[in-house]
Amino acid sequence: MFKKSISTFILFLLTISYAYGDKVKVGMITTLSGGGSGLGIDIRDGFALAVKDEPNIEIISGDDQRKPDIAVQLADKMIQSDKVDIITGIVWSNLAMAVVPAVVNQGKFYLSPNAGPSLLAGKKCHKNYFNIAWQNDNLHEAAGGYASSAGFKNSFIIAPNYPAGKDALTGYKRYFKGSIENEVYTKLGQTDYAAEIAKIRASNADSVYFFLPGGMGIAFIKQFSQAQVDLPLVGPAFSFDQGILKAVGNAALGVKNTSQWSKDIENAQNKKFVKDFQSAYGRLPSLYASQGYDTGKIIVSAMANASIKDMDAFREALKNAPSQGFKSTRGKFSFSSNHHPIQDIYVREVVEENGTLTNKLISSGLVDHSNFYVDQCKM
Amino acid sequence: MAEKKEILKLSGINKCFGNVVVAKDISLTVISNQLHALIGPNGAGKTTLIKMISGELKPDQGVVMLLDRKVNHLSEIARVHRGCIRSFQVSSIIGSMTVFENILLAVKQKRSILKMLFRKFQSNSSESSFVYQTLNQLSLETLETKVASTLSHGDKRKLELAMALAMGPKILLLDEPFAGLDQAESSKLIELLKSIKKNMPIFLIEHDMQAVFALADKISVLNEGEIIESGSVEKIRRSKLVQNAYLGGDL
Amino acid sequence: MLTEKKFNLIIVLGIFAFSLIGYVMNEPYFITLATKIVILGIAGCALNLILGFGGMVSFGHAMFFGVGSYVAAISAFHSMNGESIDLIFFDFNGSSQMLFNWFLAVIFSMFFALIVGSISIRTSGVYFIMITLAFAQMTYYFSLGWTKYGGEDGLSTYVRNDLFSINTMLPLNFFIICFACLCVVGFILNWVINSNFGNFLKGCKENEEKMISLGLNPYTLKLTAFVISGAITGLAGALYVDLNRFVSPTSLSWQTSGELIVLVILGGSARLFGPLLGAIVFILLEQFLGEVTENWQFWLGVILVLIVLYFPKGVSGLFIKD
Amino acid sequence: MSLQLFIEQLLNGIQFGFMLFLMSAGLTLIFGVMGLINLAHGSFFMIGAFSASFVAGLTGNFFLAILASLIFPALIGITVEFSIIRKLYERDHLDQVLATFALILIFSEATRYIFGAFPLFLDIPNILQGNILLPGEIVYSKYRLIIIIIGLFIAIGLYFLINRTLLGIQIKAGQNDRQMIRVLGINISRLYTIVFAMGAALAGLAGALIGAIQSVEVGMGEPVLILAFVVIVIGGIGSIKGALIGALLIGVLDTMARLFLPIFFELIMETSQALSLGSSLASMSAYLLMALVLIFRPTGLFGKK
Repeated sequence: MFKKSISTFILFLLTISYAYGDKVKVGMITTLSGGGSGLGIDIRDGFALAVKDEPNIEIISGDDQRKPDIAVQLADKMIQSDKVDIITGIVWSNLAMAVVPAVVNQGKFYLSPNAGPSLLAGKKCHKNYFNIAWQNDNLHEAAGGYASSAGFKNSFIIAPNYPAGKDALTGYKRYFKGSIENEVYTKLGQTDYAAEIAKIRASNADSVYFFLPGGMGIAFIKQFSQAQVDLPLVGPAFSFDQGILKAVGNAALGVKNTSQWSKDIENAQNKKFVKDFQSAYGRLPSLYASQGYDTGKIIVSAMANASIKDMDAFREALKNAPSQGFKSTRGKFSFSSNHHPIQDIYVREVVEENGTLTNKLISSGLVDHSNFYVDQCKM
Repeated sequence: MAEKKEILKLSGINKCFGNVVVAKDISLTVISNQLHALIGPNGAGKTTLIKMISGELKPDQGVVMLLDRKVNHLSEIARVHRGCIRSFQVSSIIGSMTVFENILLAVKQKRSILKMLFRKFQSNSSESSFVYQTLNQLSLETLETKVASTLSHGDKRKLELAMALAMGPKILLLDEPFAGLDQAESSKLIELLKSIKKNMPIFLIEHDMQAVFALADKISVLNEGEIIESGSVEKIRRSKLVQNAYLGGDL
Repeated sequence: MLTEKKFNLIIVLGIFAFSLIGYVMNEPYFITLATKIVILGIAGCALNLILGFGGMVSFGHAMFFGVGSYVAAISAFHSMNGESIDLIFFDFNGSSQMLFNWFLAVIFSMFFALIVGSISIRTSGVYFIMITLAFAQMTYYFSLGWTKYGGEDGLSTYVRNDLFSINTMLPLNFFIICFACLCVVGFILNWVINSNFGNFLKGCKENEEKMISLGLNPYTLKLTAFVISGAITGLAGALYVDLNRFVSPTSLSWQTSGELIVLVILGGSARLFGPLLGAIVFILLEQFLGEVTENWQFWLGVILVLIVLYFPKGVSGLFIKD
Repeated sequence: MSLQLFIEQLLNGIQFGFMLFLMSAGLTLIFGVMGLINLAHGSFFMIGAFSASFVAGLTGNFFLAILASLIFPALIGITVEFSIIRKLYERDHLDQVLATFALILIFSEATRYIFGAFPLFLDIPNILQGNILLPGEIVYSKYRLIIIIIGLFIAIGLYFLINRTLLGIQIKAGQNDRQMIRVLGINISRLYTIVFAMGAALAGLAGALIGAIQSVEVGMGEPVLILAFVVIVIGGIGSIKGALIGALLIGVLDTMARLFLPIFFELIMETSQALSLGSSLASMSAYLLMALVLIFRPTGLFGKK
């Protein structure tokens, strides 16, 4: 009798938990202090906004200080002590390269809200690793495509001397049909580009493509504009994001950049996101915030369709989220076989709207774009 | 008594710093069991000379002979290994260590790096009896466990001398050991050096005339880089040249 | 107040107890923290050999830490992907054996220390600080551009190396391995500073001229100490790779060198194991403050300033009597 | 490559050099006079840029902003000198390193707390936008030319200050012999405060001038700080002349290495490797120069033995 009542009770508990969904613990490892913390804060805030009506999600957040070793230790802590089910939040490729293997090898999910290094899309892909933002090459590929369609024949391309920089220029070249006047790699963290700009001015290029994340990009755009070099500038969205445009100022006006998201993409989900974000935090959302938001919404969607207790089911639910209720702020969104987005990548232009600089969509660069590494991934 | 042997011999030493001549054709010898004192006014080039003997500086010209061998090419350290041991104008001891440890350092100095790494800094019985012997000789035995930086000025000078002695020198180069000592300490040190010089050649640079006259077997007078007079205590006392240049006729 | 011996014993046992508590309470992260403390403590104590006892402030110790890390990681990386390195005489296939990779890390960092030391020790004071920094920065920029091993992305080794048949992925097992290393390193360093060599090194710090007049070559003394310190720091680097299963140029950056110095000063440079206490204080502060406030670095700064101003002998000065 | 381009790059190197000089002059004075290793010097660079950006945003006037970049860092410098730094002069270098490292943390986090995590805006005024045609068909940025001129004026000003004024004599006395200034009856603590504030103001000015063409963000000071240390070590610590020459050397070397090394390596190897190796080596060039200088002159070019 006693035994029976206990098992009924357990059964009862199980039904409840199924009915309401299991609690999911999410570890948010992101950069919250020092340089680049603006990006991490936006991802965290976007994510928090997405899950704020979901009582069964608990967020545990940690500051990785933009150091890979700290990020790995945080991941270990969250998995071992906090017993999280999913980890997300990392901004930088090099940190992702450190953390993702550690997380998936310990049997947890990792959802990337920003970084998408090629290795993790190709040879080192993993069934528990999902990328919600883009594969690192994507925006650069779109830029190359845009440059071709805009009729540029000869580009001067520039990036920092580190793997993501090399991937970026490779991505650009993959879709650019013209010739490359010069390919320049600068010191990571360099903020004075006088020498490079002089080279650009002296060259025969008809367009300039640059990938210089963070402060490097701000410095480059300002100096490029101050030097009054009369060449069209193209870049990825990172250097023209809402948080950064303020610091760049009018120097960015008219520059074309490529992005998978923009605050004026026409869909209900995006409108709601932009409105909610502004009312919750009092600032315009950024690209990073949108990616954090989408990451949160994908988890919410998967939870409605599967229990986190069943890894395989939950993985399927994540993978099928785009067809099972998840609506991305970017509009069309699905996963490729290596768990990276298939999405449209747009071309935007920096414009002034009521005294604030912001981006306006001008065309869709690449439609239903997947990534180059799908075939290298054997899951 | 052993035969008179030339322990240190300088011949024709010349040295310039830019245009300033600090040593001009200096020749002198220190023979066994002799205390040879070098006096001269400030800036005469005394410390430069001692540095050239110890090897810290190289002469522009001239020969430095130690125990009948030319040592010009040898480094300071190599000359120490040949037994040419020097004390400094300012007491040079290891302040954070005890008196015993300071002397032990001097005793242990000959080991190679590898040997030094694999041996504990402890004295074996023969070493400690040697250390105690040195302590007794300089009447430092009561201060054995004191930390060197807490010693009085006079005791620091004695400790430095003890370290030099503990290294088993063939010749001692003393750079103003009496500087800053009071009357009582001075006379104690005079007695001490008197006993040491019985079987140890010493080359002494000193300002304290009283000490020099009490101790020296031979005196050389240096003025503007040149030895203007050399000889016994009596000869120097009487030398007009010396009085004019240095002693101002007071003696 | 404690004697230095008791202090060392309490610190070491304290770290061990901390990880055991983590084990008993099923909080594996405590064990990970303790492991990190042990590893950085090893590096800090090694730095302290030359900094506290030799008077050489190396602002480039991240180089040895990083070289040890990279050597161990590269060996593990090659053993994992089966690619061999052509070394002219033979092909090196990498290794997943901890002992072997430690050995490699120690040899390589010794070699680096020998070269860097033989050049740097000619200078002293601030110039020494800066020339060691210069060499570390060169290796840092080199590693950033070395795309074969990941460049700025770093290099993942995915799993820990093997040691006998121990399951090194279990936090407690790996902690015990590191703890054993700490004990061995502690014994070695303690032996070194109490040897004749160590005492001459102390003499060198106070009075180099006197060491010359004692017939010793301060250059050789200091270089030997520098190489020993570099080798042990390299070992710590190799352990750190196993802790994180990852290495990146960050471990070669000047910030890492700076943090090692901070551990030493925080703990107190006058005591051999001061840096171990420094590591405990620093890592726990980082952890604790980070959980309390987002602006934890501000408060960390305030606490560090207060410690410098009011505990000039470092935290260990509070516990040890002279 | 044309001669014009070469000269333009040379000017760029010189401009970078003068910017480094503004940073290093204060650093070398503070070290020379007080014997203080000030890691927090980079924070004044950042504070200068932030205060300029703040004032420019408030008033829209670039010149007021530059003024602010001198005043605010100096005021903060005085406060810090009074409350913390003063207690460190008698301590050994290690304590100074730890304390000023802690100050970096405090300044950076406080700035982030006040101004937020995103970079701030600071632009050069319209009249300084664009280029100017120098003799010989050389097109050069007006603003960068202004930086060179300001750098020159400050170098000359410092020369007169050190050699022709009472304060300068006191500073020199302090560098040679700290006992001596006591004997001369100089108010040491006031002298120290003045020197510290001066160093902070120069760093702040550099921060604002550079912030206008780069990005005003937390942590912008540290990379410059490390280079400034390289500069003063090459020049010889305590020597303003050394700082100037060291800064110009590093500025020109860094720029030229970035320009020529990739071209050079392309001659002997495949392009992509050459670009990567060339730029890696260019990043190391400043440190390589420092190591070489120290190997041959262990106390820098103009340092005292």
